[in-house]
Order: sequence, then C-alpha cells, then structure tokens
Amino acid sequence: MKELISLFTSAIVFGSVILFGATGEILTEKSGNLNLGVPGIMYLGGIAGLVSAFFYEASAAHPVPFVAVLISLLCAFAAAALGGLIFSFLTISLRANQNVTGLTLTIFGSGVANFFGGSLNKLAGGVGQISVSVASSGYRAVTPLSKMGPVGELLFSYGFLAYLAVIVAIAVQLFLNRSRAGLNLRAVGENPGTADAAGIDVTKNKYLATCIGAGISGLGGLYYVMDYTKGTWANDGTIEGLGWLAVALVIFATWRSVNAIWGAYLFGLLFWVYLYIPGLARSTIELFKMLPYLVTIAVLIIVSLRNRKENQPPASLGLAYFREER
Amino acid sequence: GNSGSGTASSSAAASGKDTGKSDFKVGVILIGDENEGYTAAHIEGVKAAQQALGLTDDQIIYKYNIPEDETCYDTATDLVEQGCKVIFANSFSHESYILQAAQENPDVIFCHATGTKARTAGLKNFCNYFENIYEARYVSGIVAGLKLKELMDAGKVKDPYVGYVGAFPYAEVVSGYTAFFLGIRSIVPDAHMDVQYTNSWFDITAEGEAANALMAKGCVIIGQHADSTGAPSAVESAFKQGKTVFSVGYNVDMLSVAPDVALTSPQNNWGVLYTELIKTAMEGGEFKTDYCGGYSEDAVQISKLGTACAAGTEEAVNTAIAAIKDGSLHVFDTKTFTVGGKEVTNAFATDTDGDFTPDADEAIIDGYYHESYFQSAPSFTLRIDGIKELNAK
Amino acid sequence: METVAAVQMKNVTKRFGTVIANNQVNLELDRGEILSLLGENGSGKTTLMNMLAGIYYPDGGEIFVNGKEVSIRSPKDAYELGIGMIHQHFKLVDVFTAAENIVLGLKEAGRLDRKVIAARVREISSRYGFDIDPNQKVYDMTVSQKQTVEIVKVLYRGADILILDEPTAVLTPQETDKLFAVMRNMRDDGKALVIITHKLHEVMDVSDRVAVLRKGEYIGDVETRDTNPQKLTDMMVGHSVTLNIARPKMEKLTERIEVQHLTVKDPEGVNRLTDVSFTAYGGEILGVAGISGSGQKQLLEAIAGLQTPEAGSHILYKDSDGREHELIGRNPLDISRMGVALSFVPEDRLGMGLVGNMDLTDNMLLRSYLNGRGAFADRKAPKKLAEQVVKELEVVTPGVTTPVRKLSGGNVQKVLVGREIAMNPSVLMSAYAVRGLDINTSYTIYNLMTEQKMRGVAVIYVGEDLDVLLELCDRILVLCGGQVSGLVDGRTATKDGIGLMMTQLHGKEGKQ
Amino acid sequence: MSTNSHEHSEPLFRISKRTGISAPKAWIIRGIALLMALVVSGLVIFAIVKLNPTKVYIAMFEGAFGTPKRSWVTIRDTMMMLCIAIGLAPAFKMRFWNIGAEGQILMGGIATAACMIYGGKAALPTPLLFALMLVTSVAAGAVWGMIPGVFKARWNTNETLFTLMMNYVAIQLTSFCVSKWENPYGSNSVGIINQLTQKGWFPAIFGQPYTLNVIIVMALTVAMFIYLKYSKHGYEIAVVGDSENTARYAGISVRKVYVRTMALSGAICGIAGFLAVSGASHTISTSTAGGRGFTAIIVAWLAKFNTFVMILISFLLIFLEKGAIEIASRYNLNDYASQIITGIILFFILGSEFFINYKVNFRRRHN
Ligand SMILES: Nc1ncnc2c1ncn2[C@@H]1O[C@H](COP(=O)(O)OP(=O)(O)OP(=O)(O)O)[C@@H](O)[C@H]1O
Ligand SMILES: Nc1ncnc2c1ncn2[C@@H]1O[C@H](COP(=O)(O)OP(=O)(O)OP(=O)(O)O)[C@@H](O)[C@H]1O
Ligand SMILES: [Mg+2]
Ligand SMILES: [Mg+2]
Repeated sequence: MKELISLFTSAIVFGSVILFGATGEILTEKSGNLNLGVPGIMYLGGIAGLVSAFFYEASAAHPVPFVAVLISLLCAFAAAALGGLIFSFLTISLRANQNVTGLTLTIFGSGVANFFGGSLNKLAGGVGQISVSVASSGYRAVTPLSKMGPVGELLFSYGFLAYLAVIVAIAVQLFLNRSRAGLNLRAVGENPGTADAAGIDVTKNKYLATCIGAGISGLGGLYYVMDYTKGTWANDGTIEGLGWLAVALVIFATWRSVNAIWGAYLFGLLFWVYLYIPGLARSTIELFKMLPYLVTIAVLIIVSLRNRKENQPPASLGLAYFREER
Repeated sequence: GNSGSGTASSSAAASGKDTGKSDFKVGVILIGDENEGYTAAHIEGVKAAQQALGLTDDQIIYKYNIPEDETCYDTATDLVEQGCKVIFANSFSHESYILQAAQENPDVIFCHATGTKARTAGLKNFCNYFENIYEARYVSGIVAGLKLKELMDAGKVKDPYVGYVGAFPYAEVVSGYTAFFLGIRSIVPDAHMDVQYTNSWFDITAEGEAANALMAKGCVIIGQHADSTGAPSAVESAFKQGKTVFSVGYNVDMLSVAPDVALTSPQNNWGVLYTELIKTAMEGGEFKTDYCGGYSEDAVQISKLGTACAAGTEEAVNTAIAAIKDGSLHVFDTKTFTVGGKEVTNAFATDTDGDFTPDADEAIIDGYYHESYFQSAPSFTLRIDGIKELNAK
Repeated sequence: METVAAVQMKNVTKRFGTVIANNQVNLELDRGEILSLLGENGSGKTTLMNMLAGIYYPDGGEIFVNGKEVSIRSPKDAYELGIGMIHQHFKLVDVFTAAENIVLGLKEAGRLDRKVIAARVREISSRYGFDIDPNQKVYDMTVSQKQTVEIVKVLYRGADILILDEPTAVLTPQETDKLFAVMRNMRDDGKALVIITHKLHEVMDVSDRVAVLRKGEYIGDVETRDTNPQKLTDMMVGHSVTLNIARPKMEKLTERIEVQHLTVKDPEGVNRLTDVSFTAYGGEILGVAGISGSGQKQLLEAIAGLQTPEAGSHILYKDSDGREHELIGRNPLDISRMGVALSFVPEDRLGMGLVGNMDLTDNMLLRSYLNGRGAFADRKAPKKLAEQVVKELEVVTPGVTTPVRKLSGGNVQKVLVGREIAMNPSVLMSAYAVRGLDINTSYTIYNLMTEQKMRGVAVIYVGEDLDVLLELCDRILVLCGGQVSGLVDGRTATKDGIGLMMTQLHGKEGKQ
Repeated sequence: MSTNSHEHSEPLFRISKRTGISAPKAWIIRGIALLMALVVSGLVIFAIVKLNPTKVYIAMFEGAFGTPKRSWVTIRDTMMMLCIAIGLAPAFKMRFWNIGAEGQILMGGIATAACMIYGGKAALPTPLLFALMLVTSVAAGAVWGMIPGVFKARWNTNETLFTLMMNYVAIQLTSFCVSKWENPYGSNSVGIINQLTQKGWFPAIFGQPYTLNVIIVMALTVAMFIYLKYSKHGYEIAVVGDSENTARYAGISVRKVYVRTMALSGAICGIAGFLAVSGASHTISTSTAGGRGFTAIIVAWLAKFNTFVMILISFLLIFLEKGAIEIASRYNLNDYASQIITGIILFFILGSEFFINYKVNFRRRHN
C-alpha cells in the first residue's frame, strides 16, 4: 500500500513536468505552430527560475518565500516565452521551417541552460551547493492536509505547481473550446487563410499562442528544477528527455489538454513502475523502461484505427502562412 | 577536501613563474563537468595539485564531458599533440581508449582512475589510481549507525532497515556499500540493507525515485553510490512530510540540498594522488602500476557532519579514523561478516580469464579482505549476509 | 455625380513578380446593382477583387469606398468598410460548425454562447431564405451548403458590398437559381454586388452591368440588357470567336466498356453506386448527368481502378480484337499493363490529376515514368510532350519548368487534358473538365473531346451544364442517388426531361 | 463602421514573394547571414568572457583543423552526420517525418556490435564478418524504419510520434544489450570490442583509419543524389510526398512506397550505426547516436534534400562543434557554449531563407 502510494506520487510529480510542457505545446500547436523546441524551452524556464531565485536569495538580506517564488516564476515564464519569441519571429515573420527552427531552439536552449547552470554551480561553490532553499521551500510548501494519512499523501503532498499544472491544463481547454478568442485561435491553426479572411490577425494570434504556450511549457522546466530536483542543476539531459515526452504527450492527448492530465500521470506511472516490481533483473529493468513508449505507440495505433476527424492535428500544423501565397 | 579552489589559480599563476618547467603540460579527460559531483571532485583534486606544484593555468588542459567512446581516444591523442606529458582520465570505461593511446605514445604518461588494467598491461607509461573510499564509507556507516541507534533508542524506529541507491553491481559499488553497511553494523548489529541499482552513475530523478521506493519499503537510512543530489533531496522531502528518514550522500556535501536529513558524505580528496602523480611525471620518475590512498594519506574523508547527527558522532568518527590509520581496524574484517551464513576464509581479488569471477590473488590475509591491495581499484565482490540486492543480475 | 459610388477603383495596378495581374484598372460599383466581372482565365478578376477584400495590397492606384479614399491592408479593414468576399475556394474551417465559422473573428462582446449565435444565424438565414443547420460541421456539408455558410458569414458581418468569386462553379442549376434569388434580394436591399462567373447565361440572367477584363487591362463595361453572350465573348477575347460545338456522328461504333451491376460503397459503408449497368462505345461521347454527388466520381474511379466495388460488379473492357478484360480488382498500373489505354481527367486537378509542386515535364512523366527498362526514369520524352502540349493547347506558362501550382486553373486543366490525350487512349474519361474555365478555353476542351471521339475513342464526359451535355454528347446517362435513372439520346433529349431524371428515380422521388 | 483609420495609411512595409532569385545571389544572402551570425556569436562570446572574437574564431579553426588528427576527426564526424542526413532525405522528401534516426542508428549499431562480439569469438574470416555486419546493420535499421512506415501506410498512424517513441525503445534495447554484453561485469559498458584482435574494425587505408568511412559515405552521397533525382523510385517518392491521391491515380502503390522508402531510410541510418561502431568507436552504448539523428534533420532540411549541399552543411555544423569545444577548453568556458553558438548560427541561416524567398517593400507614398 505504502509502495503503491509512493509510486502514484512519483507518477504525479513526474507527470506534472510533462503536463506543463504538453499544455503549452497544445496551445502553440493549436495556432498551427509545431514547436519542436519544447525541450529547449523547458530548459530555458528551468534555468531562468533557478538563476533568478539564486540571485534573489543571495542578494536579499531576508529572502521571503513568496517573493522568491514570484520572481522565479515570472523569470521562468519570461525566459521560456522569449524562447517562444525567437521561434515565432523566425517561423511566423520570417517563415522559416518550423521543424528545423524547433530543433535548433532545443539545441540553443539546452546550451544556454547548461552553460549558465554550470556557471551557477561554480558560483555557488560546487555541485549541490546551489542554495535556493527559500524559493524551493516555497515551491514545495504543502498544507497540513498532506499529513492526513495515505489520502493526504496521495492528493495533497505536492508543491503548488503540480496543482497549477492541472489548473492550466483545464483553463487552456476551456479557453480553446469555450471562448471566442480560443475559437479564433483554433481557426488560425486549422486554416490561416480562412481566419485571415474573417478578419482575425493571424500573426498576432500565432505570436501570442506560441509565446504564452512556450511560457507554460517553461513552467515544466521550472517545476522540474525547483520541485522535482529541489533546486539543483544537473546537466544529465533529463529535461531534454522530458521535453520530448511532452511533445509525445500532445499527440497522445489528441490535442486536448484535459486528456493530457491523465496521460501525463500514466506516463509517470509507467516510467517508474519498474522500481516497485520486486525481483527484476538489471537487464529486465531496461526492457521495463520501454513501457511508456510502447504504450504510447499502442495508443497511437488505436487512435489511428479510429481515425476521427476530431483527433487529427490542426490542419495547417507546421505550415507557414503568407497571405499572398496560394 | 573543499580546499578553496578560488584562490588556486591566482596563486599558481604567481608561483608559476619560478617553475622552470613551464612547457610541462597536463591533460585531464573528464566524463562530466563541474555540474557533476564525481568530476567536480577530480577538478578540485587537479587544482589542488596545481597549487601545490605551482603550475600555471596554461599548463593544464581540461577536456570536459568526454564520453566513453572513440572521443576519449581522440581527445587523448589530441592532448598528446598539444604537448601534454601526463594525461589523466577519470571514468572507468575510458580505460580501453586510454590504454590504446598509451600504447601508441610511449613518451607520455597516462593515468586512469578506477581502472584495473595497468597491472597486466605491462606498460611503463600507464597506471591506475583510486582512493580507498571504502574507509570513508565505513566511517560514514558509523555516522549512520549512531543515528539509527538513537532513533531506535527513542522508539521512533523499530526495524533497522537501511536502503542504498547504487549505480551498478560493479566491484566499486559492492565494496562501497559493504563497507558502509559494516560501519552501520558495528553500531547496530541487527541492521539489514536493500540495494536498489539505478543503472546510471548520474541520474538525478532516478536516484530520487529509487530513494522514494526504498523509503516506501520502510528504509530509514538511505545511503548512496551514485553521483547526484537526487536521493538526499528526496529524503529531505519525505522528512518534511513527517517521515523519519536520513541520508548519507557521496562526493558532494549534501547539507545545502538536504539540511535536515544529510548526515554526511564520504568524499575523495583526489588532490593527494594528483599531486603525487604529476610530481612524479615532472621529475621523470618511474611509475608504479597502481596508486591509491586512504585515511593514512589524507586522501579520503567524510564531509562536515549534519546537524541531525546523533550525539557523540564526532568522537566515534575520530576514534574509528584513528583506528583505521593505525591499522587496528580493518574494514573487511572476516569476523564481522558472513557469506551464506559462514565466515569467509578465502576470496580472490582478480579475474584472469575474463569470466567476471575472480580467480587469482588470494585477498584474505591475516583475517581480513585486503581491499585495493593488488590493484588500486576495489575488488571486493562478496555478497555478504544482511544485504539484499533488489536487482543485481 | 448625384450619388456616390459604393466602390471606385482608380488606376489600380498589381504585379506578381514579373506578371502584371492588373494594369491601371478603373472600376465603379454602385449600390443596388449586380455587376458581373468577366474575363478569360488569368485576366486578373480575382486579383482585382482580392484587393478590395484586403487579401492583396495594390502596387499603385487608389481605392475609394463611399467616396472616401481608403487603404485596405487586411480583410479586417475590408470588413470594417462593409466589404465581404466569398472566395472561389471556400474559406471555412472544416472541423468547425456552421455557426462557429460564421462568428469567426468577430469582436462581439460576451463569451461564446453557441445557443445565442445559432439563434441569430437562423434568423438571418430565414430572412434571405437560406436553409442551414448552425450546428452542422463543415466537413459534413455539401458544396452548396458550404457556400450558404460563406454567404451567411458575410451577411452576418453586415457587409453591404458583396463580392462572389465563381460562386456557381460547383452548384447545380437549381442551387444556382436559389443563389441568384438571394442575390437579387440583396440588391433590392440596396447592397452592391460583384459576381465573377465564366457562364455567360448566368451573366445574362443575374447581372445588371458587365465589366470586362482582358490580360489585366480594363476593357470596358456594358449594361447587361444591351449585350449578348457572343458580344461579351468577343469583348473578352478581343476578337470574334465562334461558340459552336460540332457533333459529327461516327458510323461505326465499337463496344469498349461494359459496366455490369456496379455497386460501390464508401468507407462509411453507404452505397454510392447501386447496380449500375451500361455500355460505352468507341466513337461516341457518353455524357453523364446528375446532381453533384450522385456517384459520378465513384463511377469514373471504379473504371479507372481507384475504387473497390462490391462483389458481383463487373467492368469489362473490350479490346480491338474483341477480347474482354475484367478491370475490377486491378489498379491503374495493372490496367495499363494489360494494354488498356485508359485516360482519366479527374475532377480534382491538382489534388489527383497533377502534382502541384512539380513542373510540367515531371507532370507529364506521371503517366510514363515506368516506361523503359532500368531503374531510371526517362525525362526526355515527357519534356518534349510538355513543350508540345504548351504549344498546341496554348498553355500560358513561363516555361515547362514552372510548377503547375503556379498556373491558372484553365491552364492547369489544359496541361492535364493534354497529357491524357497524348496517351493515345481508347477510353477517355473526364469529370467536370471545364469547371472554372473561361468560355474560350471550354470550347477548346469540347473540341478536343470531339476530336478524340472521331478517332474512335470512347469518351465518357461527366458534366454539370445540361446545355453543354445536350450539345456535345451522343448519349447521356443520368444518375440519381447512385442509380441509373435514364439513358437518353443526346440529340433528342430535352433539358427538362433530364432535369427531372436527375431528381427522380423512375418516377419516384430520388434520395440524395 | 469607421473608415477614417484606413485613409492614406499605407503600411510601412509590405512583404511580397520573390520569384526566381539567381543562385549566386541566394548564396550571397546565405553568406551574409553566416557572417552576421559569426558577429553576433562573437558579441555573445565577448560579453561572456571578454575575449577578442577574432582570436576566438582562430581558436575555432584550430579546434577543427589544428592538427592532422583533428582534421581527420572533423572529417569522420562530418561523414557520420552526412550519412544520417542522407538516410533521412528520402523519408523527408516523401514528407514522412522520420525523427527516428537515433533509434535506427542504434539498431544498426547493435547489429554491428553483435557481429563483432560473436563473430569475433567464432573467429569468422574478415570478409565474411564485414559482409555480415553490413547486412545485419542494414537489416536492423531497415526494420526499425519500416515499422512506423507500415503503420503509416496502413492506418495513417502519426509517424512523428511513432518514430520518436521508437528511438526510446531502441535506447532501452541498447541498454539491455549493454547490460548483457558489459565488460567487465557490472560496469555498464561494453568496452572496446576486440581490442586485441581488432576483428571487425575498419581497416586503415592509405594509413588513415577513416578513409573507408569517407569512401562509403561519399558513395552514398552520389547514389542518393541520383536515386532521388533520376530514378523511378525517386519520382514515386516525390509524387507520394506531394499528394497521395495523385500517386494512387498514377497507379503508384502508396503503401509500398512508404514501406520501401522507410526501409531505405532506416537502412542508411543503420549503416550510420555500422560506421559509428565498426568505423569509429568499436563499442556500443546508448550514446552511440548521441543526438546526431536530430541534428541531421536540420542538415537534411536546410539542404532541401540535395545530398551535395548536405556535405557543406554537415561540415559547417561539425566545424562549429569542434571549434566551440576548443574555445571551451582553451578559455575554460563551459563547453555548452558550443551549443549556444551553433544555435545562433542556425537561427541566422534559417532566417536568411526569408530574404531569398521574399522581398520587403517599403512605403511608397509619404503622407
Ligand atoms: N498569388 C499570386 N501570386 C503570383 N501571381 C499571381 C497570384 N495571383 C494571381 N497572379 C497572377 O495574376 C494574374 C491574374 O490572376 P487572377 O487570379 O486575378 O486571374 P482571374 O482573372 O481570376 O483568372 P480565373 O478566371 O482563372 O480565375 C495571373 O496571370 C497570375 O499570373
Ligand atoms: N502562387 C502563384 N504564383 C504565381 N502565379 C500564380 C500563383 N497562383 C496563381 N497564379 C497565377 O494566377 C493566374 C490565375 O490564377 P487563379 O489561381 O486565379 O486561377 P484559378 O482561379 O485557379 O483558375 P480558374 O478560374 O480557371 O479556376 C494564373 O495565370 C497563375 O499563373
Ligand atoms: Mg479567379
Ligand atoms: Mg479562377
């Protein structure tokens, strides 16, 4: 029982990282922009949050958790959105190929993050010495509810970002399906020519969706750094792997961020389940670690067998729009 | 251990002028960079040697993030071409590539940390080096044991159940966790331990989740032989949520990530060996095949004790260190452990036929296993009673 | 100058690279009139109107709306000026409902309340006599339904200047009549309308005034009541042309294709063709009439080997030696390997017949790339063929290395027809071969069909213009809801008779 | 309806499509972009380390070509990148988003390593061993590419995600093999395979160990160029890529083309794995592909599937990587600086395509 709860909590923590990534990417893709730079963007969000929290705590005489959290949250969002802005400028204004730009953004983001992460480690006096305990405690603060036995642990033992991830996922879904702005945005992603002819500012919509989407994805990096790994920096490439999983989750959730919630937790569950299965050999573990990917493939095939129009990607996904082009 | 690296370069630059050998260059091939505890410890070691020997910054060429493939060989050759006279590499699987470079460049000294091949390679310019980290692990075990005892005495813990996050079921890890466990058992005789392997030297999330899984099983002390802060910070989180659990790290002082639960971390003080090796190379001396150092050489230590440590820990630690130094305490004393219920009377240290089972060099002499005696790298691979590997094969 | 014109365009010029699409064009549009804009393919009609709709920005000249000089930088600007355009290619989002498409981009206050919107859509539809379900998804709609949504969309925005670019190209005569009724309603409402169409009888029918463009130049305008189709054609083309279809009769007919009990289901399992049987002869043009979506597409594709008919269906090809070949179960390649020379001009030119991003040569190669031994495709012959097609059919293109996507619809069609005829077919099938083509080009195509017939080819011509079918075809097969409702002689049949068969199956009301 | 806002307010600038820009002019634009990129990266480097950028660029050059050894490593890595990009070209030309090169390389690598290990033990004659390595690596890569191809062909399964997931499956499979083959036990690394006998290693030709790599990849470059441009298969790929419907209309079996092309794409990536294991590292690990499968996508796209242009771009990327690693080592920078520089330069190159395809017109009237 204890182990089961531990597995589920691990799954939710893991899932929250990719849920942010996927939700942001869903918003972006709904505008027709296929941003394969999610890993890079999550890197940017993670490092910006960490660096800003570090400098705030180093400079303030009495750092306040709330302020530390706020500053790092804003910085993470802004840095990630900036990554989105680079992508937007290149693909929307300059109409560069989205796939290549996205991959380049991943290289760039991981470079920037690890570069400054390394510097920060040096600055802090060595590995594991980066101290952002104030911010980190803010991110990881839990209510007394978490001590209410197994249920408390299962439902209330997470930092606020884990809940924010769910809220944002639901909010994005509501925005896309219930609001006029969301309708317009989806039209841009489906058929920019139509949206344009209907008087929707295609460029503005794409820019906004991509930058805000990137900002949201960046929070995944922030959550990973501040909560999951508790305010340290490591260049082991985990964020990149998580970023790709986030991209996968978008398709897995068939572009519905509410689906992404359970999808993310399922990924997390499958990702860590090997630790809770007794008696696995070391080599068997490696096979077990295929699970999340195999399940994704299986779901993918099932979805394609059903082949519903509503499960398809936005029709103009990945294509640049130029009004005078036919 | 944490001897100020900040001042090293400036003073070295100053004193560098009067070293006549300014064309003497050192190459350092590293598996990671300063973001990763194991490599960071090596960098500090080289810096300490630099300071001690008065080398300038220009005389040391670092190559970071060198994977365990042909890049390692390329890098070694490149360092030779840049004029390095002694070249270090710090990751186990660099060894074959370094060996290849050593064969091709007999005028350059190649030193490989954690490797095992120098003894049999028969090259004058190739050596292995490693610290007797098992000694520090034993001592860190004592720290953990005292904490465990304190918890049991206070009634907070019934079952002295220890968890260990290991990288691979490789001699270095086996030797390490056994030493750690024996340290604990010297205080809490009925302690028992589970080892969970992560299949990675450095994976912050996997180490954290492995710790979570062990804690869910009921472990109250989490030790580790993996290089990240993942496990201690997971333990810290669990502690904050009301669990009774403490952590012993590795390489890195974990107090900043786990201030409430970090007891200590065994650490390598590589500076001692780097100084000796570089000095020998500078002086053109003969190289042995293996170099190692433990407490006696000040080459290993444990990091600053955490506030959570039990009362009297400091004294116990000092006593143990003194005993190790004066030879009255042997970590792998055959009287302290059994294998399959029996005391061990013979165990080989070296594998000569490549079947991964040691078959030469009797290591049990005078009633204890002579770890790092025939070679610098650990060779202890006995699975002793009281320790369960959750996924060894 | 007693009233201000709704729109005035003065010396408007637009270039695309080296092409001058509009050269110093002057155009006036008044309220309460329907202006027909006429011109050959590529003469610049769409371009001109796109500048009003904010899709293109002029390179020179001025535009006045209601007497004020304006700068229309985007469709949004156009809407704010009350200009709405219904584009030739529908601008609808497939996965949205009608209502969602209609409110797209509107700056209305409040949240997206689908009920309120649906109510307003219904209200507008009933005012102008449309029939639309606000909650139907566009991908479930017929073309005419889609067009209705387009019109309602423009009206919903309160546009009082409406531009319709070839709205009737894909409509049935009945649907066209309904559209025209609505347009007249709107004109009487005081709105200003522009319609682009290549069908001269429609011009005569609906418009008050006709403006003519030729090669990007404004030629002039005439009151509709003062002109006739022949005059208009001469104006468009710049010299007088004859608009007659010759229908010589071949003495010796040979059986070519025998279709027996052909039944085709779509992927959803709905019957698109039910028990269709007929024979097509070499030396005649067999017309196929029917409301769009009555199974024409499935019929041609089944013959071409692109559909899998149900068991019990047979399509037999009879070669000159009298041998029969079953075509069912064979793909187009197998069919041509059997020595059956089957040419097919599909309805969807760029989506099926041609590769938009490839140049003329490579598009010619599509039918012959497997020729010759070895692993390599021969491009010499196709290049020659492309040059020949360009020359003989007067294709307007910078050269044979231009991607066909860049050609105008009419020229695209010529390339396609040219290629298919060059295959020396014994059977030539075409679907809506002149859809969207100007009158001059259309007649070129009719003549090509007739030429083929006289060579002994069995021509199957699916068309929508009954006048043309009656003038061109020897026999006409009428489809209704996937079934054969009649097979009549083209020389004796009447338009009304065929119209009736198109909607009624053997006297009963046909299901669509 | 307000109209006044539109009066005389012509936009400041407008964009229009450019047609038929001459090739030299296009290359001049790209050259300018590259120069600007170097200036910007120079500024970034200067901002971080206060180093004279020209010195930095000289260091970069030396990093890639400073010694014969370095030059050969640069060439070897360029060939590897090029090989993968060549493998990706047919898939992308077919608009099949094969981001699974990583996995296909690994599968080829696993096959090669298996042959080297078991073939070495069985003392197979060298020609037979090489034939076996080639065949199995090609087959392994082809199968790995074909699986998503088959599903795409039959059920239109999203290939982007499928191939991405196949990468991870391949990585785990590699981990599995490594833990089976590890030497010594528990070390999680296979070590240099056949270090003593050098069985299954590429032989040195003209005294250079990587000559064979160059020969193989150059042969592939030419062959793929011809295949795509002149062969019947190449034509089919282009048609299917543009419009499946048209392909069907022309009697091309779309499914067959999907499967065949993906098999080819995977096979060449498998060869890349063969090169990586037999021709370079003589070991197998999860980092054998090392992210190159992703970078090669950039190469393939930027070159617009022209394999000769790919040589140039692969070379540029590898040059940047080597150069930046040298700066990092020489000036004690964290070597992730290389990724930053690569990113900036690619951004500029990507952006420059805009000025090749479009023209910016500024306001013509001044009101
Ligand atoms: N988006 C575009 N890009 C480049 N050139 C264009 C574009 N649109 C139109 N043109 C050019 O402008 C000319 C006029 O085209 P336009 O579409 O206005 O013709 P049209 O009269 O509408 O023809 P059709 O009857 O075939 O619809 C064409 O010859 C074409 O070369
Ligand atoms: N992207 C483009 N680039 C260059 N020229 C173009 C482009 N699109 C269209 N044209 C030009 O536009 C002219 C007319 O094109 P348009 O697309 O309006 O024809 P269409 O409306 O498709 O034809 P139709 O009315 O016969 O269906 C052609 O001469 C063509 O050369
Ligand atoms: Mg037009
Ligand atoms: Mg047209």
